[in-house]
Amino acid sequence: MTHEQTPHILSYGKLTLVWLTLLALTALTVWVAHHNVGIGHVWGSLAIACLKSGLVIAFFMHMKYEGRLLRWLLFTALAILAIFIGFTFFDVLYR
Amino acid sequence: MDAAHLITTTEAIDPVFMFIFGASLVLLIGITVTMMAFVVRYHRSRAPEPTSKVSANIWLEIVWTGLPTLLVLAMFYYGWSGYLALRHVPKGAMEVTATARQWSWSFTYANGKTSPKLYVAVGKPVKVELVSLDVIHGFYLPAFRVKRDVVPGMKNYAWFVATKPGSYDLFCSSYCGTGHSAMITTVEALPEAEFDAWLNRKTEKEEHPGHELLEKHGCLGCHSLDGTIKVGPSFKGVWGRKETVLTNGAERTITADEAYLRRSILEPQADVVKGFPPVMPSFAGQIKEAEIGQIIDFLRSGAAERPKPDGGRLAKEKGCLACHSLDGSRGVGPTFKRLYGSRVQVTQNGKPMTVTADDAYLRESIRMPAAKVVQGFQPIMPTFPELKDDEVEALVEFIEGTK
Amino acid sequence: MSSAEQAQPCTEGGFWRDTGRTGITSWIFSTDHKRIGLLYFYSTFGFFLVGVMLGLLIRLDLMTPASTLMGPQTYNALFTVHGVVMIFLFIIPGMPGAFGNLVMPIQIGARDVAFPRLNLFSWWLYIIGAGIILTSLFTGNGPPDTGWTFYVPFSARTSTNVSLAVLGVFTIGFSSILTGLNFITTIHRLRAEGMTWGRLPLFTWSLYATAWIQLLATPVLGITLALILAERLLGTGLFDPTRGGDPIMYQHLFWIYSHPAVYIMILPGMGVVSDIIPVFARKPIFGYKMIAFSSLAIAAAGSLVWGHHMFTSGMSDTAILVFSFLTFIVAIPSAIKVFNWVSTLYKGSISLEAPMLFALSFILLFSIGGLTGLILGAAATDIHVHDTDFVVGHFHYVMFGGAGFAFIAAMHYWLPKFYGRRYAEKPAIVGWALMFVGFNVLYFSMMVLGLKGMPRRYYHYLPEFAPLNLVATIGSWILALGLIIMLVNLFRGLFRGEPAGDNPWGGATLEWSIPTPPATENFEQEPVVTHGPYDFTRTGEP
Amino acid sequence: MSRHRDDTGAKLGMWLFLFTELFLFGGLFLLYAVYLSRYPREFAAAGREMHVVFGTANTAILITSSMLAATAVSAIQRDERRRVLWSLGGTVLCAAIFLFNKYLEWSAEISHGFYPNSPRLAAGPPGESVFFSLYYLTVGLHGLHVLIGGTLLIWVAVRVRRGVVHSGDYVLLENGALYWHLVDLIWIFIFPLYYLIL
Ligand code: HEA
Ligand code: HEA
Ligand code: HEC
Ligand code: CUA
Ligand SMILES: [Cu+2]
Repeated sequence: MTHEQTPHILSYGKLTLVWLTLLALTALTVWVAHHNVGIGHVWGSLAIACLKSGLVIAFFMHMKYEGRLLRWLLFTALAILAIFIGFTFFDVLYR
Repeated sequence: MDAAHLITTTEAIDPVFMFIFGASLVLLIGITVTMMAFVVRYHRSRAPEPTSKVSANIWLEIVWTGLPTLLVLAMFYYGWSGYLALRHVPKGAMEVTATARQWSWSFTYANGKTSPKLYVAVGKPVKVELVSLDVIHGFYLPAFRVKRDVVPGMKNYAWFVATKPGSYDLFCSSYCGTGHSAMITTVEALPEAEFDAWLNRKTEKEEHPGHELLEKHGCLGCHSLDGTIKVGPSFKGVWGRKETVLTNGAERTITADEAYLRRSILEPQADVVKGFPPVMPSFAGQIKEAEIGQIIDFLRSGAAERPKPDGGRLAKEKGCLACHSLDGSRGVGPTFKRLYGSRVQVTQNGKPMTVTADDAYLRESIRMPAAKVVQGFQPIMPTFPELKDDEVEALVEFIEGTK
Repeated sequence: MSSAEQAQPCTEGGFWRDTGRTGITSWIFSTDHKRIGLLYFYSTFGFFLVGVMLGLLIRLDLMTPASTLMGPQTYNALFTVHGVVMIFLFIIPGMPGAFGNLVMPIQIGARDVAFPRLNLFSWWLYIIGAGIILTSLFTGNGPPDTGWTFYVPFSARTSTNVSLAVLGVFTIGFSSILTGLNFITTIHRLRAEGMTWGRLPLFTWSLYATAWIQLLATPVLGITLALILAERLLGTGLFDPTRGGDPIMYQHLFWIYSHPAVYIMILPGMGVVSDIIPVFARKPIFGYKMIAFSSLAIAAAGSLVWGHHMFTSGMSDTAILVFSFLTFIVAIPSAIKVFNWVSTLYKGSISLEAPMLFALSFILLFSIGGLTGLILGAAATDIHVHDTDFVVGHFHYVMFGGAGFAFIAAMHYWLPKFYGRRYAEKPAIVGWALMFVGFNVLYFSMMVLGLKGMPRRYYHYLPEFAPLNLVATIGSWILALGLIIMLVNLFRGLFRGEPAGDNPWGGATLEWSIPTPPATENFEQEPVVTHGPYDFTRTGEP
Repeated sequence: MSRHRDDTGAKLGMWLFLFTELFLFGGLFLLYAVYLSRYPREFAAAGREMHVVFGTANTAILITSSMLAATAVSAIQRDERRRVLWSLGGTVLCAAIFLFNKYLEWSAEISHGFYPNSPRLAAGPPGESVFFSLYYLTVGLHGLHVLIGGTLLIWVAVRVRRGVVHSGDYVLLENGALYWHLVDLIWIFIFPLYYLIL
């Protein structure tokens, strides 16, 4: 069952690059927050946060190199979480 | 929606129920009968070996996925449209505010009048605004198929219309603690003229204002006036009573004086009477200073002991009327109508005899129902050991009055 | 005819003695899935008996309109503890913990679950949580009195021992999560060669679907309960309307877990029934794929309908529209299952032994429970029956008549395999008949009461409800009698009965292809599966 | 009879566990979303009381620690044990700095009278007290995870040193790192939600 496929090894260079991108995105989100007042920017910062977490998941957590199963499971879990939060708004928004 | 075409809440809900119930019943019977038929027909004694190996049929699956889908969609639609009727309050509905608290109801009408029962006019829609002062309660009128939770901090409402005069149960449906099941009252539907008269009458009886305040603030939901222990200690004889209380967990004995009573209302947790749960909410900010004075005055006057039990109410509450009618019809037990003073054929210790229904007889019948059993009836009346003597008196008086 | 030989329990062989280890520590520290399964079985079943006694006391109190048996506070604690014990200590951990552990690894041809030590840890968490809950009954200001739903603001205010009870439930939630995690990994990774997804027994399929709910919904319960603790201990006020909180949000969070949880209770039961019916009809299950698929569909769709518990709460009408609609959608996969079970009987060769009787009555009782669920799911009718005895009737039909009867069916079906001895058939059938009758007398009366308007969680009630309540109480005694007969017969049989043989029922799934009782490692060598789980022409071979 | 190792299974198990963590925090994010939509102005006002500098610094620290944890995994795959230990040490150090920062930040906030049920919040508008209660619960729970994750990584490091975890069997390190990345992930969302809502 456990056919040892050779694991994919991430190079240090790539890790550093991802790290720098993450730091840059952090700076960006702080900058945006200070120059763009208003509730609309909640969505902006969330988008940046999603981008950042996408990077962490894909590279640091190796999801990019995992099989289809894990990716599907992660997608399902996130979708269900989104539904839990989203459906609550059928109540909250229309009350 | 004009009054002529008014659909009552009951009329909106019941057909939905009949539809879903009917469809379900048909399905259930179908499934059960099929299952039983198979079990009998293909029992191993008749069918020693299986006669088919078929293990799937796509058409059957499609049919029994598709048909139920259509059926449930119909149920959903019907259920939803019935629900909408509950949400659309007819124009011109009378507005009443129902205030729920642990564990009593209080109803406030447009002119400021309050009452512990909900009075409404027959044929006139009522919109009830639901307010809770503490936890979640439930405003439930089974007769009108109406229910809505009473949530603190939320503006919920319900509406209904009574089409016949009468008295309808009003329950607290949402669990709210120790006194949940005691948090019941009634809707009194009166003909319109009577209702208007009631609404504009100043005070119902000549009551001590303190007594009214106790009712209004829901004190009587937890404290009785007649010595029975409800959630809290009874007010009967509270003035000057020696109490063992827990102050910060330490026991001490105090005498109930003005300062103590005041503190009990404003800071109930400061001294908790031993043997009672510390559940009384503080009324600080809710009761005006002058009102506290009136309440204490009422408690001091000993008036708490005076109010006489109401026989008619007892007869209903204790369930007498479940078996005895007031209109002369025969129920599980003999009717109360024109009972007082009449000649009754009874059996005592197996011997038939005739007695006159006087006070003594009635008292005995309530206290020891099995002693003399009216002929033609089963000896099934229960005893009511919890009735106090004055309550029995009140019941006897009530029976006397049912002409 | 009891020879000395027969009085010996058959528990000499297989995993009972294999390793030479005996004594209590060989159980409570064992990582063998069968031993852990039995640990779960005895602990959950023990709590079932506790819950059942509490249920009996509830009925005793409700026998007459104004009971003198106990005070209101006692009664409120009673139904709270009854609900908590039945739900969190019996029915949620029971089926996956006991029969999932006992049977599932064997059914897929594995030696054990994927993480045996984690499995043991789950059981310990369960026991610790149960211990905390029991402690909460006897310490502090007395047992919790909130109902099993712990609704705020009441649960944040009552002075009873809610915090400790909530902590216990929290711990048990963790145990449930770990079981789910373990099962998913096991089913993905440890299937024997040839055990394709299309050959998984339906019980295993149902556990797979269940495990996903356990995994994804339970953490929400965890945080919800943690918030109650925070509310009580730190005064966070997140649900306190006087400080900007919203009590309805608590209900959302609670039901996001607790509605899917009802499918944690029923899905394994459906799996048991799907495994039992073909065996006793000697015919392959009808619509294998649809039944397997509908388990997943129930798990998925069932996660989207939580709002139907809140139709009267003051939630928005839009939400009621959506949740009522979705509720009806969940009914469809359940209907598919029922129709396929009944069709399996067609042209079979049916033998009515105890497991089959319980399985068939499961279909009937679950259908009644489920169909009353439709009345609850329709917005209009739920308004009238919400928080009445009708709901109580509904959920006892699905939980006891459904999941509970399935649990009992599983006991009769599988325990002989693990004990090596079986019970007597006649008393089992008498017990079944009494339970079936008593059950219906009890809960049907309650449903009628609910329709007439009797609210639930009522310590006393108006006299107009008296006659039916009396009937219901009498029903509970009949039910109790049946349960006692059933139990005495079953356990007598397991220790004293006839030897069961390797395959007493003629089953075709893997657990029937190995010796009774199974050896510690289950299989001498890893099996290579060559046929489906309901191919009765080839029973006995893998 | 020896059971053979199933690294893929172990990793699957870890991911499943991470899902549960996600849903645990999910409940708090749900409440956040609901209360934000109900009290946008109060949330903005309360958000202005937060110390963005602390938040930003801690974000950078966690991202760095996450990178170091990923480096440790790459290093063990190449059998560079010293580098593994250094990276893990760095990760744990970052965790410690993070917690220390939190301590400073919380002390400052508490001394300003912001904590659940505080008199200052009780006097303010309802939305603000909701914001701070949520903040303390979410960040507190996250801090607990930092603590657990740090401890876990120390334990893993010890096993690496002892040679129990090595280039042929390093799933423990992989799983430890996965857990740590989750801690980072959650913070990536906490940071804008609580610090940058202006
Ligand atoms: C094992 C547990 C279990 C199961 C399986 C179910 C299954 C269902 N439940 Fe139940 N439910 C509970 C346990 C369960 N429930 C509990 C514990 C409560 C109360 C909690 C509390 O407040 O304390 C509750 C409460 C509850 C409510 C809230 C009531 C209220 O408080 O007002 C609702 C409302 O929609 C509901 C609906 C349903 C529906 C639609 C199903 C469906 O899944 C049922 C599907 C099944 C069928 C439909 C029957 C089988 C099919 C056929 C016979 C074929 C024909 C059918 C069709 C054509 C449709 N349930
Ligand atoms: C699996 C779940 C489950 C099961 C099996 C049961 C079983 C029973 N329940 Fe259940 N009940 C719940 C789950 C369950 N309940 C839940 C979740 C609630 C809601 C709680 C709440 O509102 O918060 C509830 C609420 C509830 C109420 C409503 C209380 C109220 O609203 O006021 C009532 C009332 O009659 C009741 C009665 C019973 C009875 C009589 C049984 C019968 O099964 C019991 C029958 C009795 C026996 C079968 C006894 C026989 C056995 C013995 C005597 C033991 C013999 C001993 C040995 C052999 C050692 N229950
Ligand atoms: C929620 C139930 C509840 C309500 C409502 C309630 N009380 Fe009480 N009360 C109690 C309980 C329980 C006690 C005993 C424990 C204690 O002293 O706090 C008590 C004690 C008292 C005492 C002390 C009695 C004694 O024997 O020493 C007084 C006086 C009192 N309440 C007055 C009132 C008044 C006046 C009101 C209404 C304005 C009221 N209560 C409303 C539950 C309640
Ligand atoms: Cu008020 Cu129940
Ligand atoms: Cu539900």
